[in-house]
Amino acid sequence: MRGILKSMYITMSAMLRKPVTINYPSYHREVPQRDRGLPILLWDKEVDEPFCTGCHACERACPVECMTVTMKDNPLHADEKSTRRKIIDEFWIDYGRCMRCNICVEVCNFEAIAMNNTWAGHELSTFDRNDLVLDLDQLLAQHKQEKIDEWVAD
Amino acid sequence: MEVSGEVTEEAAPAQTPVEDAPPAVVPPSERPETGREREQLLLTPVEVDHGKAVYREALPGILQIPADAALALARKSSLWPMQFGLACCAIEMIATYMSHYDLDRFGIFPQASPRQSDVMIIAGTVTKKMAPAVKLLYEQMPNPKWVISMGACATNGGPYTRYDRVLQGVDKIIPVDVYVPGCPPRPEALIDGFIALQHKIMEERGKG
Amino acid sequence: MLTLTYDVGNIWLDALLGVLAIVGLMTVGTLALIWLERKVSARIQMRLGPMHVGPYGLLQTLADAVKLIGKEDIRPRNADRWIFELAPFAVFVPVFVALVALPFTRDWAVSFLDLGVFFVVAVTGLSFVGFLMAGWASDNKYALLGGLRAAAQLISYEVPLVLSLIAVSMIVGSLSLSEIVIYQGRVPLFVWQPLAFFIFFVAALAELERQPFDIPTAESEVVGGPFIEYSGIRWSMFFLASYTGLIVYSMLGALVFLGGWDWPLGRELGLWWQLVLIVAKTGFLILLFMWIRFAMPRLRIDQLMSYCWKVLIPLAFLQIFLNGLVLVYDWPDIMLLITSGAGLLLAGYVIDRAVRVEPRTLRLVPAGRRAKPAPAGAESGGT
Amino acid sequence: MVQEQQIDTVDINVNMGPQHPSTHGVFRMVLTIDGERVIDVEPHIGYMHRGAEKLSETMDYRAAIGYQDRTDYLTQFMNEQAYCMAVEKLLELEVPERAEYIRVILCELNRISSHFMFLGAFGIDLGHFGTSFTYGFREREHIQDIFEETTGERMMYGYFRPGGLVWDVPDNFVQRVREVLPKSLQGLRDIDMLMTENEIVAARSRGIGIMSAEDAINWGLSGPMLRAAGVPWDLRKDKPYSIYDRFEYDVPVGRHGDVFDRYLVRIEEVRQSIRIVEQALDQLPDGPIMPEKMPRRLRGPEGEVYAAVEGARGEYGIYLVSKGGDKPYRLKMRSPSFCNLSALREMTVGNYVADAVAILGSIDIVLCCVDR
Amino acid sequence: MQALLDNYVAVLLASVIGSILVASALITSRLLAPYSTSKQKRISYECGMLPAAGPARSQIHIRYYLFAILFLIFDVEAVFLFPWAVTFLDVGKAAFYEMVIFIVVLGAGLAYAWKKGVLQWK
Amino acid sequence: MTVAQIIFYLIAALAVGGALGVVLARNAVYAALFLILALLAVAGVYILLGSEFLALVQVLIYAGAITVLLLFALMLTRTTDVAESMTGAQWPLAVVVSMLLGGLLIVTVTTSDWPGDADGTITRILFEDLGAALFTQWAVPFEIASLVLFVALVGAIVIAREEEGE
Amino acid sequence: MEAVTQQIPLEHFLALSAILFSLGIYGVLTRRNAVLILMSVELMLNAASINMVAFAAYASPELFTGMIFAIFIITVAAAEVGLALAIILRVYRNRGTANVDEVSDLKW
Ligand code: SF4
Ligand code: SF4
Ligand code: SF4
Repeated sequence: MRGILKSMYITMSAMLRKPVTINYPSYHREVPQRDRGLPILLWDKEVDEPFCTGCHACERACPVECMTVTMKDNPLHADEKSTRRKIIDEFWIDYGRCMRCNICVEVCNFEAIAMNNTWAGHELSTFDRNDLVLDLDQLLAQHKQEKIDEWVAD
Repeated sequence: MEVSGEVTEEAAPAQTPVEDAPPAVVPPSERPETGREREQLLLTPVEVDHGKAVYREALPGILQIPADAALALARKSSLWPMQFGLACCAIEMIATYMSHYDLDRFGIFPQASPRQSDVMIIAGTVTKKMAPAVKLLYEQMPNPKWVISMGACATNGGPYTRYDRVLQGVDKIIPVDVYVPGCPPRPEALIDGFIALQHKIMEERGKG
Repeated sequence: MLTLTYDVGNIWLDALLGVLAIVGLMTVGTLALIWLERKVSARIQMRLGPMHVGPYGLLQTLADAVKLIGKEDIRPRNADRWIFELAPFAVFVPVFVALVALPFTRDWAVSFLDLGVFFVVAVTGLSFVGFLMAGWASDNKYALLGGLRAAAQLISYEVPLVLSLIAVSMIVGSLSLSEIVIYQGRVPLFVWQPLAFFIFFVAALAELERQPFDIPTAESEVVGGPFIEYSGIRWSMFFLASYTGLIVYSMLGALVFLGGWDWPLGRELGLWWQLVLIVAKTGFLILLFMWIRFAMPRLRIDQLMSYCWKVLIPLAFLQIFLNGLVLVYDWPDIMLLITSGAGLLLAGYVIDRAVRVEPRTLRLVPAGRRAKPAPAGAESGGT
Repeated sequence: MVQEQQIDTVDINVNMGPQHPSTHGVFRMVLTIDGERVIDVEPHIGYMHRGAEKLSETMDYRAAIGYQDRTDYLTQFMNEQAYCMAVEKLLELEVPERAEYIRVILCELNRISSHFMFLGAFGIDLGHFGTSFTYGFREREHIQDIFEETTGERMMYGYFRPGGLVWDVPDNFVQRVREVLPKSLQGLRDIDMLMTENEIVAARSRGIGIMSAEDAINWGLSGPMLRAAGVPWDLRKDKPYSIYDRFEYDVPVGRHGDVFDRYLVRIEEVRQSIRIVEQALDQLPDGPIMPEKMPRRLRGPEGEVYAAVEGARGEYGIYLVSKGGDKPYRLKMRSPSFCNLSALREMTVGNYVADAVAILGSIDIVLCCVDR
Repeated sequence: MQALLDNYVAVLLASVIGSILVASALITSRLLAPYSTSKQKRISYECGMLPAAGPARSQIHIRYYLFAILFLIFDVEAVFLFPWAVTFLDVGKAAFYEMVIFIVVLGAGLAYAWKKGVLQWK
Repeated sequence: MTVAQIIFYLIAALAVGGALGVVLARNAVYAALFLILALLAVAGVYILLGSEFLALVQVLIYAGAITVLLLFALMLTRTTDVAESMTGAQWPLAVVVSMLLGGLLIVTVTTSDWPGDADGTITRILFEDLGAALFTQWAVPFEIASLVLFVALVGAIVIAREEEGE
Repeated sequence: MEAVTQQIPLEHFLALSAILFSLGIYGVLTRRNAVLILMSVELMLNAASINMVAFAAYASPELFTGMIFAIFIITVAAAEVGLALAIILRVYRNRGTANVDEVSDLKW
């Protein structure tokens, strides 16, 4: 009997406490700085070009093989505006497959890729799974618009 | 009358107790021989039949619009998912039902039996052994029904995409309405998926 | 001013109006109760509950209902067509009919039956047929198991329910619900009959198949029991029946034990007060049912059965015997309270003895090894 | 036509799972029941077999961390710990003090969160309408917040690396953990009040699914299952790894070996874990989190190693065979869920259907860990 | 009598209207809900598997029957108790003891069942 | 027609329909459900005869308790699916016999002169009086009923339980 | 006690009872399954009860005999059904059938 009364008591006391629910779509709580959304590419604002040189390191290291990278000669380098000789030509990441393991960020020598730590890195539901394959422009868009709070590992 | 041994033999084919058998009641003689063909059969997509509602033919067009709208509004406000977790994503799915995220706010309330559910959340890896069950469960849901593919595994195999026994995306067997990326997606991402689904229901009202 | 009393004179019309009023009441009541239950459960679990459909989710159940109407209705291949389709009727109609006999206020009930109490238990006792039909027809082992469990549970707990009501009617000397209420003008019967009230409450809990007695529909065992194969609106009929049952039993409890529309404000008060009282008392019992639902795990079938037959039924007989003794020998009224209270205490003691569990302790083993001190540099503290 | 002669056959075969609210994932049992009694159980596994071992062999030592997280997805840190310990043994890496401490803190927090999951799910198995589950998850969520702030992920942390950690913990880590520990205690108290003394819980869970100490050892059980059976075996004490020998804590051991004892053992383990975390927080040193000289690419010598940790479900071990190169030649996981599950039939037969659910729940399996 | 009939007319009407209520809900649903003719859909649910071997409507256990018998006997007893409860004071002590004997006899039945282990749901 | 007449014909139709279902249904469970219908209709007849107590007893015992026994027994003996063995071959004979009997009864009933008013005046029997009579005049049969029930209970337990085979 | 005129002649009730009774006879004669025979017997018992109650109501309302008989009929029917079904179950368990033709000998 006592145990049953105890159960009743604790449920009643929980009822009188404040609910812990976060009212999500109306209230976005802050994501922690280290949040690992999905990977995005960073934009070198000084030179106005991506940091990425298309070195394939991330592509090779990715455990699930969800990236595709091609590189090209950097036109800005020819104009002496940039120190990068090669630059990324096309870059696809399949967000539908990425397991957000952070390996690509760790292997990149140019700090050109980072995990999105905003809500934009999470609210990505789509109706078609091909929409989850993002191309270079889409990958760069977040950082270009300065929506991203940079947190680079190490 | 004697206690006959054939009783069980006669009763058996109708029941098809073999666990790996395709859900379609295929007589044993027509079953494919080799393992590969058999697997193909298991993995054929379901025939989607969204069914027809009588009112769509009977009601005059002018009345259909409010009926559609009312139904769509009700449907989007009361999406009952099936209690069905597969792998790691299931934990995040459960977390979404729980106090901190509380899917019940949107009227999303899990149901144990597919007969009473509207949405199937594929939360996790679908292996080829599991695929027939997923298909059968999908079929057993009453129309109208939707599927949310939660996480990388359900979307296209995710981390396990290189392994042979893992299905390369659940849309190979059942139609998927919303894909939620992530491994696992945050609870908020799942809620976002539900909101997307609600939009889709409103947009697609009156079709089919 | 609301006039619930009418006198049309034509008995068909009269009855029709009454029944229609009950239909409205039941529909609104069920919708509200489902919403309430979701909210209560949410608060107990520190959630918010339905919020986004209508203000505070008030329209949630309405949306659910409309959606269920728009759902396909499936009948399993091997199911028995007629029984499968008629089972919702068999579950719903008895509970609904029971509403007819409940007096909502002094002057208004659809029908004031002389044998009201008897009528309510006799009629609600029929609903096991529906569960059995659903379970048997569905061609599903879980459903069959659930249907049988439901039938066994419903019939077993009907006995203590009936006996506890008999104990009460012994005191009042009538089976009419309004007379029972009027008898309680000063002191409600739960004061005189705590034991009977306890038995009634537990038995009602079991008849309603709510935790801790929700064995027939246990999700983690039989996945919804007899209703497992039902979909769409047909399934919602079972739901409707279950919540109507909640109203019926709570109101019965409020009328018989809590003094109905009479106590403590007296019968001179207006219609509105009577309504307020009855709603408040019914609501109190309903909230109690809900609260228990979310605080208890469920019993096992054998425990459920032995609880009924070995505890509740002997206790109910005891209560009847005690009442008889007090009344026949014309002892003062207070003896009712004393004997029944003593009975309840005895019951509490017996139950407690029976279910008392020794608090268990674990052995805490430091596993022989003492903890080594941390190396010298390690104490220097955190970041 | 079904004939009426089969007089004695009152047994029904019932499938439970793969989709069943109480099988904790895609586990399937075929129960043979007579009335309400279980007279035979046939477990079917393999619905979640997705080749984690094989896939881990195809990638280098660092990338495979992700797959360790996903095997037992409730005790990710412990899996990572076991894997990293194996690789460290193979490569003879020395883990810095600070990294060890952080690992211990995170592992113990992880044990707490995993046990909360169990405590909640156990209530569901006994028939709670979600109340215990929500209480359990409420506390899990607080711990997960810490994990998220530390690692950036809510579930698949990928935070340990052979040799140490990826990053240092954030500045306010200690303070945050100290904030959360009382909350966990409070949540534990809620669940404790809700279930431990409740007579119905006692009636439902005492005396069923009993495993004697010898049986438990013979079946190869480990973790809370074994300890509830009365065997004080805890790898942290009996084969100390990492720095567990520096902390003072007790190993709870049951006396009856039934379902209720398993529940009690887990409740007590949460308390002990909190003790460990507090001690570790006090002692947490400054310093690097990776060895000074880390090779950029990990290449292992030939050899084989086995490293095991005391996971929340029991001994979680990694057996690594290397033939040189940057990938293991063979990787085998000793998963506690699988071994514990093997005793299911032994415990279930002869009980009620409802008990079968509770017994299965008390094993606390994780299907990805069973099938890998 | 007329009052009696009045009251029970409402009961009759309530059962009819209750049935109509259910039926109309079903009909509305038939109009509004989509219908498909998939065969797979109508396989009975068994946790995602095809139903395991053996007929679903198999024999139940004798225990259910024994509980039903107990219920029947005690229900009959309740039927006698109802008029008794209302009238025993008018009839006097004799009625009380009659009922006590009645209950004791049936209580003996319950005790017998108890002793025989019928109440033990094995 | 008065209200009572309408109701009477309605209920009589239900009762006869239910009874027909009981004897004709191919499926034993259907027969049991028809039996419930017939029994409920008979309860209605009792109400028309002015005895609501009896009607409720009918509902509680017959429709509630006895049918649950029948249903359980049907499920226990698994005779539900067996259509052939339900109806024997002598049905023509049975038709003749029962028609003859029914005809005879009805003719007797309609041609005889019964007591009571022709316009159907009945007396409502008060529940309290019934109870009083039961516990005074009928006290002995009442006690015997308890013995009957006791014997039935014990007998049923002995008979049905033995083969559980402890 | 109040007397009411409801314009249903006694014959109507008796006729209803006769119909039910003969249907019961038909069922007993045609059905081979013991449980179903029992159901038909119940029909006949009910017919008898209707008769009694009707006579009581019309002819001798002051005696209650018919009513009380009906109650006892129901009581006895309950006992009878309980026992009969137990026997049927017993036979079924031993003989594997509930068909009366096959159980015509009393020897097991
Ligand atoms: S986060 Fe991991 S899985 Fe995703 S793209 Fe980078 S390396 Fe690949
Ligand atoms: S992101 Fe970094 S590693 Fe990947 S291709 Fe670009 S520069 Fe190379
Ligand atoms: S997507 Fe990731 S978290 Fe989800 S099931 Fe697959 S591996 Fe697990």
